[in-house]
Amino acid sequence: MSKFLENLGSIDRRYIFLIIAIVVFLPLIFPLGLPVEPTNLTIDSFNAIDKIPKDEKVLVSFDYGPSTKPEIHPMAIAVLRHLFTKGNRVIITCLWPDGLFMARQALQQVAVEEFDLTYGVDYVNLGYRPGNEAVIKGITRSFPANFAVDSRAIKIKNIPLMNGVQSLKNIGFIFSLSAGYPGSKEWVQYASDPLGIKTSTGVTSIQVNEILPFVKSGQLQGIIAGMPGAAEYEQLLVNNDIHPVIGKAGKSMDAQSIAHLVIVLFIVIGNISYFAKRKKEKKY
Amino acid sequence: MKNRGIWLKIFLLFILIFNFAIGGEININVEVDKSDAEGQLVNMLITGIDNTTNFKVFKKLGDESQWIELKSINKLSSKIYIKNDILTSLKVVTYDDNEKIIEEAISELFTTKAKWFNTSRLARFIFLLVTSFLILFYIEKAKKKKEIYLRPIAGLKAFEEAVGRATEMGKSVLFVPGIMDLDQVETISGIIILGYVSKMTARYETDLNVPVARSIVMEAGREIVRESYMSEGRPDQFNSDMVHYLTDDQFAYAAGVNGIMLREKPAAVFMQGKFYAESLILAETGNSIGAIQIAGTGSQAQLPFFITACDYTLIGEEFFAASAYLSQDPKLLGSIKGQDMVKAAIMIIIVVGVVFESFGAEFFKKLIEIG
Amino acid sequence: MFLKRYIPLAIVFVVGVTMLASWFIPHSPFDAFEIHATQWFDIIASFAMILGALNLLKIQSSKLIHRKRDWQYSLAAILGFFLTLTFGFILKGGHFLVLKDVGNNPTAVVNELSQELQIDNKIANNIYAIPETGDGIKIKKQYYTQNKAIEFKNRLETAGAVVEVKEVVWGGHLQQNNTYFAWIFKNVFTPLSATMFALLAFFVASASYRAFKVRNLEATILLVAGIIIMIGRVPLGVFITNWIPRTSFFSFLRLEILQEWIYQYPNAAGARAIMIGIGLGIVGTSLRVILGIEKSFLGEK
Amino acid sequence: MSFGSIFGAWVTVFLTLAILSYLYKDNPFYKVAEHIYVGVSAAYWGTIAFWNQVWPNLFGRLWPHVNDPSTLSKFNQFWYKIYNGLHWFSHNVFPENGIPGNQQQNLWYIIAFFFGLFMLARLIPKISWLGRWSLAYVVGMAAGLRIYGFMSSNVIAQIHGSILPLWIINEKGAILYGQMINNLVLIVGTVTGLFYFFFSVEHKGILGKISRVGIYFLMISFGASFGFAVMGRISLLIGRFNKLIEYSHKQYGYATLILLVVMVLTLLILNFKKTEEVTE
Repeated sequence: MSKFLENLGSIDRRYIFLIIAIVVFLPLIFPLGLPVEPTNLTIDSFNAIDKIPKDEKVLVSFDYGPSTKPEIHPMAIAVLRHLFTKGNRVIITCLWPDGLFMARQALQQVAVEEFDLTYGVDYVNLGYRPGNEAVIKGITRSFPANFAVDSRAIKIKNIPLMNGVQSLKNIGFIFSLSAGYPGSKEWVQYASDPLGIKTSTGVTSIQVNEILPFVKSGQLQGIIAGMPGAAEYEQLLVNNDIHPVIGKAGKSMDAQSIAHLVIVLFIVIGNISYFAKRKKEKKY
Repeated sequence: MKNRGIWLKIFLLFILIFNFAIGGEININVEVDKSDAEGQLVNMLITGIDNTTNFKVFKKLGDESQWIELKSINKLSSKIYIKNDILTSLKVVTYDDNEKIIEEAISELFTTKAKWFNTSRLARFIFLLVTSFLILFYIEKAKKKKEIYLRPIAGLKAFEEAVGRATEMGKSVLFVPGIMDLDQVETISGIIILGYVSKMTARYETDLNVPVARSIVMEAGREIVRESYMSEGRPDQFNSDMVHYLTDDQFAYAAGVNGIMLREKPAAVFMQGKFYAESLILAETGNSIGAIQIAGTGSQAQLPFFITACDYTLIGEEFFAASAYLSQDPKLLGSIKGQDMVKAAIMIIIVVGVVFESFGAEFFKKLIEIG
Repeated sequence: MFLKRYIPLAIVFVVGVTMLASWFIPHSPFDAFEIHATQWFDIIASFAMILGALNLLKIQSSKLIHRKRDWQYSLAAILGFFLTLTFGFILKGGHFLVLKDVGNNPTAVVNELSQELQIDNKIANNIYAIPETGDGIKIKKQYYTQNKAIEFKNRLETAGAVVEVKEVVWGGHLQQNNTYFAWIFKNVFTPLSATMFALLAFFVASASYRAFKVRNLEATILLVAGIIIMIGRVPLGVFITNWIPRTSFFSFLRLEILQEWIYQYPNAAGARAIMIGIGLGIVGTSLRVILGIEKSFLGEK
Repeated sequence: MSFGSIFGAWVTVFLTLAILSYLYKDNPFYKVAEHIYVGVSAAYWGTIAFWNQVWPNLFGRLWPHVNDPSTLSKFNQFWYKIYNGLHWFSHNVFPENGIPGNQQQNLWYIIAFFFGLFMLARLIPKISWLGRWSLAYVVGMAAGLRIYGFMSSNVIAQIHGSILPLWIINEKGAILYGQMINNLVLIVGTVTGLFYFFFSVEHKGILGKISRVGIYFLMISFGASFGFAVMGRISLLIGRFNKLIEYSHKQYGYATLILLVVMVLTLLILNFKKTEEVTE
């Protein structure tokens, strides 16, 4: 037994690679359906969106690209589902150039295929504008000055949904799907703080602790944190009968949880074998 | 409170000294105060109204006819950005609840001029002067043959040992100067360290392989390696392809270096420079071939990976101090001593600041904020 | 001697001091200095890339010519290099059609179009409106080869439309769809980068297996902090300490709360010390470089 | 599905699996992928650098597009004659009458042009020393540029952030012990951590103990970063596997499955051959 434990310490790392590949790959094909328990952070984000009055217009900003799609895109889908179920109308902007493609994909899936909503009445995609935080500063004063046309090149004054939306002041809630700069931080600094509009966000795991202080101070209503956060949100949609099944993040959570667990197990095994070896060395 | 007054006076004095633009007199109702640091930032004051309601502020450039709405405010003063050297005027409007104009006031046309010193960066300027002074002072002191003690750093002692081991085993030494270009100080530091490593390989007659990710780094690397081989009297051993280019791309470079590690199996791997996510790929591959690995970087996020996968890691400032350690040049040693003094000053500032802050005196922290 | 040694040192000093001064002088010409200086650097770096490319080709082709070990693979590198260069400067792709007029039978044109690409009502309406507005419409679909585009043009012309074949401009071909360069980006460059990136997941596992050992106090602290963060952030962590009431005095022991505290305080403190050290290291090195104390990178000790 | 996309899917899958095969060991598939990657990416970034930097920012500033060169000043008429030479060299890259775009002419960029050319002087041994001038410019610029940024954000901003009160009372008069402890941890950690970086004193006695405490804080910081990295990296791997699963469908001709089987078989055969060679 002790011999076995010692040998574990010098195990060929390719076995570790193989095990990681298997524990990530298998749950993707054969889901286990491990329970996802929503945490306070995610519940707060859910409630913040749930409390938005039905007649308020919501601005959703797509500030991420393909490289962080696995983490952020499921949040986009879940939040859009939640908003459309409640009957809120949604205005979409993009601060990242590739955010436009992400927004198109998400809208095609949720607004067109699942909810069959009317473009320009229930939702509008204003598209990407360069300028980072300058765009946010701009729309705190005027939408038409910054978005003369939407992403389909329709003049903004011809869009029914944009009637009466002069600037961000006419928006009831902001949600930023953010993978870095520009993103949630800029929305807080240039829109939410000066105008007092309620704002919430979904971010990548690497960013969480940078944005968390804004939640603690109340500048943000909530935060959806990385792929696990997205999974919890999907679970909340199921729990509240908003959407029948969990989405991509929830399905990936088996893989994520098991991979973390396996890595921790590796660390534990490594230490056991380390102790076994040290004990033996002490004996001699 | 008394203290604060003195500091305020000193601060105002500085502003006066560095303020070259002359403020002009403006309008009855809207005043523009241009005494701020940068030319393009003015302070707008609304006078003649006592109660603070909501104002809208507009701006017009001299030759344009349209007023541009800048912002809504509800106080009597506000900072406004304008362009230097262009005639500008400001307009303030108050509204009633039905968005009807109650009153409006327009300032006179005025211009601002760019300043020759940015007073808002004064604290940084002073800090820079003090830092430079301390470093230069200790360099001068070191030149006068005053012995300077530096504590040992394990990673730096291991340099010679690693090259020596490669020689014994008849294998090569691999040097990775990071993945960024020479416009990063970390890369410059890495190249300087390459100079010392190449001196060792010249002395031991060991093969040196330096794959680089940037062409400029390749040129700088060649200069320094050639010089090392010359100064060690082994120009015959030098071959300019020791320092060779792979590709500018982060992960393609990592893949290429991986290939070199797997096929050449160097006995010593030096990773000294600026790294990003590829650091772990390089360090793990180096580890798997059993090479002695010595890493050094100022890329904070990559330090944990180097620490877990390499034999020795030069952490942050240690990496930048390496050239002084390796050269034992008194001038460089002196500059390290100077840096230590700056660190001591920083600690004192923090501790004093904490004391003031705890007693509710906020001016000390504000003083740093100015810069 | 003078040209080779002193002029470079003088350039370092003058450029360094001017750059530094420009941070404190908001007056022209200094205020625009940073933008231009970094663009000059980008231009120099771009020229230098020619040196790098020649060096890469020299090394790979010498392997090929002398039939050194693994010479076959050098062929792949050289071919890949020239193929991409061709797509960057000689062969572009990205041909598309501009519909100038729809003729007498717009429905036939729209039908013909809808066989080739998705047409929604809005686009169809715009097409029907061409005779009135007189504006041509750019058809979104792009083709690698001109022949394919002409083939489609002919089909539309038999339906009565007036069509023009165009191609994306040079310089714009880097980001457009269906140019050869974009194909290389999407199908060669992106999967290679993404997979190398994904390898990290494996290495992070093997590194933690090997390195996270309770060797001494330092290593133990590293291990504990790492594990708390790792578990505290996934549903599993919440599950493990769910028995601690959320509102009790001991709620800080809940893993998800503990990991947050560790990140915000002890971790931030350590990171801050390293940051200040790095900052001082860079300031010190830069000063030594500008003042000419450190000059070995110019090939001189 | 066009030929371009299906062929693209096969190439994508092949390259993805080839890189992953490296986890097993160095093998011909990885070698091919690695060499393609190096070659393609070198040309890729070269192309990007030319079209995004040199073309608009250098040539575009030296010879911006003009509608009618004959209306230009005498000097500029001569100046654009030089451009005509470039136009003759390549019509694609240098279109008639200057580089399109909206750059203003800025002849200072001639200096940058020369620094660039000096770099190329490296190819001619006799004047290769000119390259040092370009190197000197780059190094001088880097040093001057970085000092301010790092001093400001890495040093002064961090000092500012570390000056925190150790005695906090809220509006209602309650003492906030929790926040006080947190601040203390931050301040002690920062200061002791800095002690570790003292080079010119021996780390013995009290100093040694303080710097030891500093090391503990550094270790917590390393551990925390490591833990974070694990999470993000696994999410990315999941994304990559999802792509492979997508390409194993029928519409892409079962690309993943077929290539996976082919590669595994080849690796097995190669492995078998090798052991045979060894045993012989």
